[in-house]
Amino acid sequence: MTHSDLSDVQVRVRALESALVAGGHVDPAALDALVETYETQVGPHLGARVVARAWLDEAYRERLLGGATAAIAELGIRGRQGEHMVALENTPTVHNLVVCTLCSCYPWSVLGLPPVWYKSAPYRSRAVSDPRGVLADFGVTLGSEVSVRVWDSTAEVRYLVVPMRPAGTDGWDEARLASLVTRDAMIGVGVPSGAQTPSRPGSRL
Amino acid sequence: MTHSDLSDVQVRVRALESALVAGGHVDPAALDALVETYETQVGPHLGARVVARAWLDEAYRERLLGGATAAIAELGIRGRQGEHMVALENTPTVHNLVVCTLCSCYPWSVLGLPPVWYKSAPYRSRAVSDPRGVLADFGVTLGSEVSVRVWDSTAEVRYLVVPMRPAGTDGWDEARLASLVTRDAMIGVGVPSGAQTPSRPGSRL
Amino acid sequence: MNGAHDMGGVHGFGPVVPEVDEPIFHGEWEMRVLAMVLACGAGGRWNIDMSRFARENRPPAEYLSLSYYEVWLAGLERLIAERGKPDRVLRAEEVPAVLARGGPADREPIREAAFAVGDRVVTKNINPVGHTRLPRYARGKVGVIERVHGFHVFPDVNATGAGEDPQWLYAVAFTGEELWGPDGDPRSTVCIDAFEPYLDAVR
Amino acid sequence: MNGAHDMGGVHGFGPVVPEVDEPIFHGEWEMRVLAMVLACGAGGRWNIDMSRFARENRPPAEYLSLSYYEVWLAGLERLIAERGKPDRVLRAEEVPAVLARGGPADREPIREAAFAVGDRVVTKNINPVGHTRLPRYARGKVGVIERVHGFHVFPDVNATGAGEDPQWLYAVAFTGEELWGPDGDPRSTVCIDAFEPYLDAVR
Repeated sequence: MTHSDLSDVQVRVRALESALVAGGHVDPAALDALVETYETQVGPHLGARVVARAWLDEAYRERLLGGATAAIAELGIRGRQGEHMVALENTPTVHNLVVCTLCSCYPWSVLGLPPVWYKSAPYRSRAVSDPRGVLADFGVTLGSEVSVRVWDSTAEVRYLVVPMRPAGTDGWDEARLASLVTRDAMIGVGVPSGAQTPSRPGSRL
Repeated sequence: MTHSDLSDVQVRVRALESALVAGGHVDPAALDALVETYETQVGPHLGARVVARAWLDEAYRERLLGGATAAIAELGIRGRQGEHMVALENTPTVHNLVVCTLCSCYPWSVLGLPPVWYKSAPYRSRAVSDPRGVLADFGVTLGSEVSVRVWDSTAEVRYLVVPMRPAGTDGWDEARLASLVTRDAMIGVGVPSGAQTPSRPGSRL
Repeated sequence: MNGAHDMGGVHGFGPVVPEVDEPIFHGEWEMRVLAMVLACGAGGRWNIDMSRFARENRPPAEYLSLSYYEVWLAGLERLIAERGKPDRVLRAEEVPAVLARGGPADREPIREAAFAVGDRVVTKNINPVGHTRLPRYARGKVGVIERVHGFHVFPDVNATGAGEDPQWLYAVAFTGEELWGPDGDPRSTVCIDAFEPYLDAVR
Repeated sequence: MNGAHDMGGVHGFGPVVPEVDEPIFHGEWEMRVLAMVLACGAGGRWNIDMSRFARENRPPAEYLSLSYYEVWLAGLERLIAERGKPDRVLRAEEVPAVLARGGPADREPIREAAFAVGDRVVTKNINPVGHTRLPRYARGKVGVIERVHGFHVFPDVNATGAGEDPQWLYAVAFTGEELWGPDGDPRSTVCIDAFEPYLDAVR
């Protein structure tokens, strides 16, 4: 995008906001509050807590897999673009990957706003037709024994990937485990950041 | 397209031609001869002769419909993008329409170079899914008794539509008949220019 | 509509290029677009399906040349032009509650679901010029009901303003080979969320 | 490839707008591009299927933003960069004969055609990243053999440089409903020209 184009967009945005505020259609303080929410409050640290809890607490894990929206709400996490959550558990033989080919639906309530690549044409086009190629773009290689399950978010259901717990984390508490859970791992294009070796034999993820 | 963009293209074209000519890879006189051919020699007047002949000469019509490449060559018309011709005859109940959705294949040898609209996304996208809507864009309305046959030129076969002979042309000679046969009628998006009423009852085309 | 937004399986876009240490917004104007879309969306003049259609329903070259928030801006401008500025104003103090509530799409079922987990179904071949959430790559394809999500607002109708017309919603799994033929990954499946009107039973 | 060039059935491009009294070329540069493409095409470094792939194989936003002769120019630049400048020079005096001869694609058949007029066939669901002439809208669809055109060079292979691999070529007719479902025109049919490897018999 050229500089002059960007200026055009900025001018349009300012003109629209001015008109909406001047006409009393929008409360400027509400706009600030909305921005502040997604800049400082909502983000992948929320999903990481959910994943870490599932790793630690077998009963919670079962509730999460059986009804994610309620299980996530137990931790006080809920809201827009997370009204209908489904948790997808990775295993040594199944790897889950989430996309929205039609727009860019994303579980805001647990991951915050999506990164640009998630909204980009390369990801949206290839995640469903060449998921292993997409994973390779992220440096992730799956063994041939691992099948990939791609979830195209074509309705109002939002998906959260529960990655496998890394080996060597026995005895870690929830906060320490959560620190390993990256945003990319919860979309399915990464692995927990501390994962040197898989938690179970036979997997190369 | 902005003026500066156009200049960029012109610069690229000149640079490429200069390099090709300077290296002895292209004969500039050949370029001139190619341009001159398509500007002054090849055009829809050739296809119009074919159609007019078919209207006048039943035996020729049968040869044209049975093997168009050879029948067209009888009139001295042949060549690039016309190596494998098929003639499609419109009737009171069948209207033919030609498109190339994948690029812009077109029967150069009988119609010359294609117009911009034929190569455009609106035509290529809708001719196969909404042919009556495309015809409406050209002001052509078919009666409900007329089925549309769309021919998508996905290989090296090129199609020539033989429109219905207009009423009121009895006794006309070939040149006079040919003057009625428009390029658009031979693509299937128009009707012969002098056509006030159909040649046979029951058709509104 | 069969628009440029319906990208599944399209080639030529190149590799995915993640940005290192990506910020949440790239510029102040993106923040304001996000916030205006949310604030105006709470204004009651349109619903989320109308918003999606306002974004996607544009010439493919335009859609593909705009960034994500530029598409959002263009959609918002169109919604306001066509449906008016919001007359219900979202106040700052309402923001936490409104975001926490979100916009649930599930409704009380008024009939039984036609399909159960494990049923084989075939997606319909529909090509509406209006909004739909059945992507092109998954039309006319045989899959298996993987989950029954519930009874949800039907976007194809809700986007037109003709009401919510809720329908049963399912996750339907397709093999890579079913979707892409010999060019598919035999060790992958793709699940889409499909509304019952998109599906026929496979006997 | 499933590229932006594969436009059949895509929505959003707007109406067809014919230009009144359209000239054959819009500017001198278009003439030179046409002529260079034809002259270099006669140079033997590439074939017409390689040319088509060089034009279509680009990011969708780029393909859609370029005019027809800009796509031709970009394709020619790529062909020269990848395959070199022509070493067989087309001379002006050869032009009439070369254009008259054209480039016939039919070859002497080396086997019988698998299908005859009237046979029902189903197109394969292929999604190659390389060149193909089976459009997306006509994949996995049932049609009827309308004509047997002959035994023609197979573009999918010829575009790769692996030889002409000629195949039987057919016109295959599909109903509007088969292609587009309830959104199709029930009084229209669409014929594509399909090579035998695209087709399976319908029993």
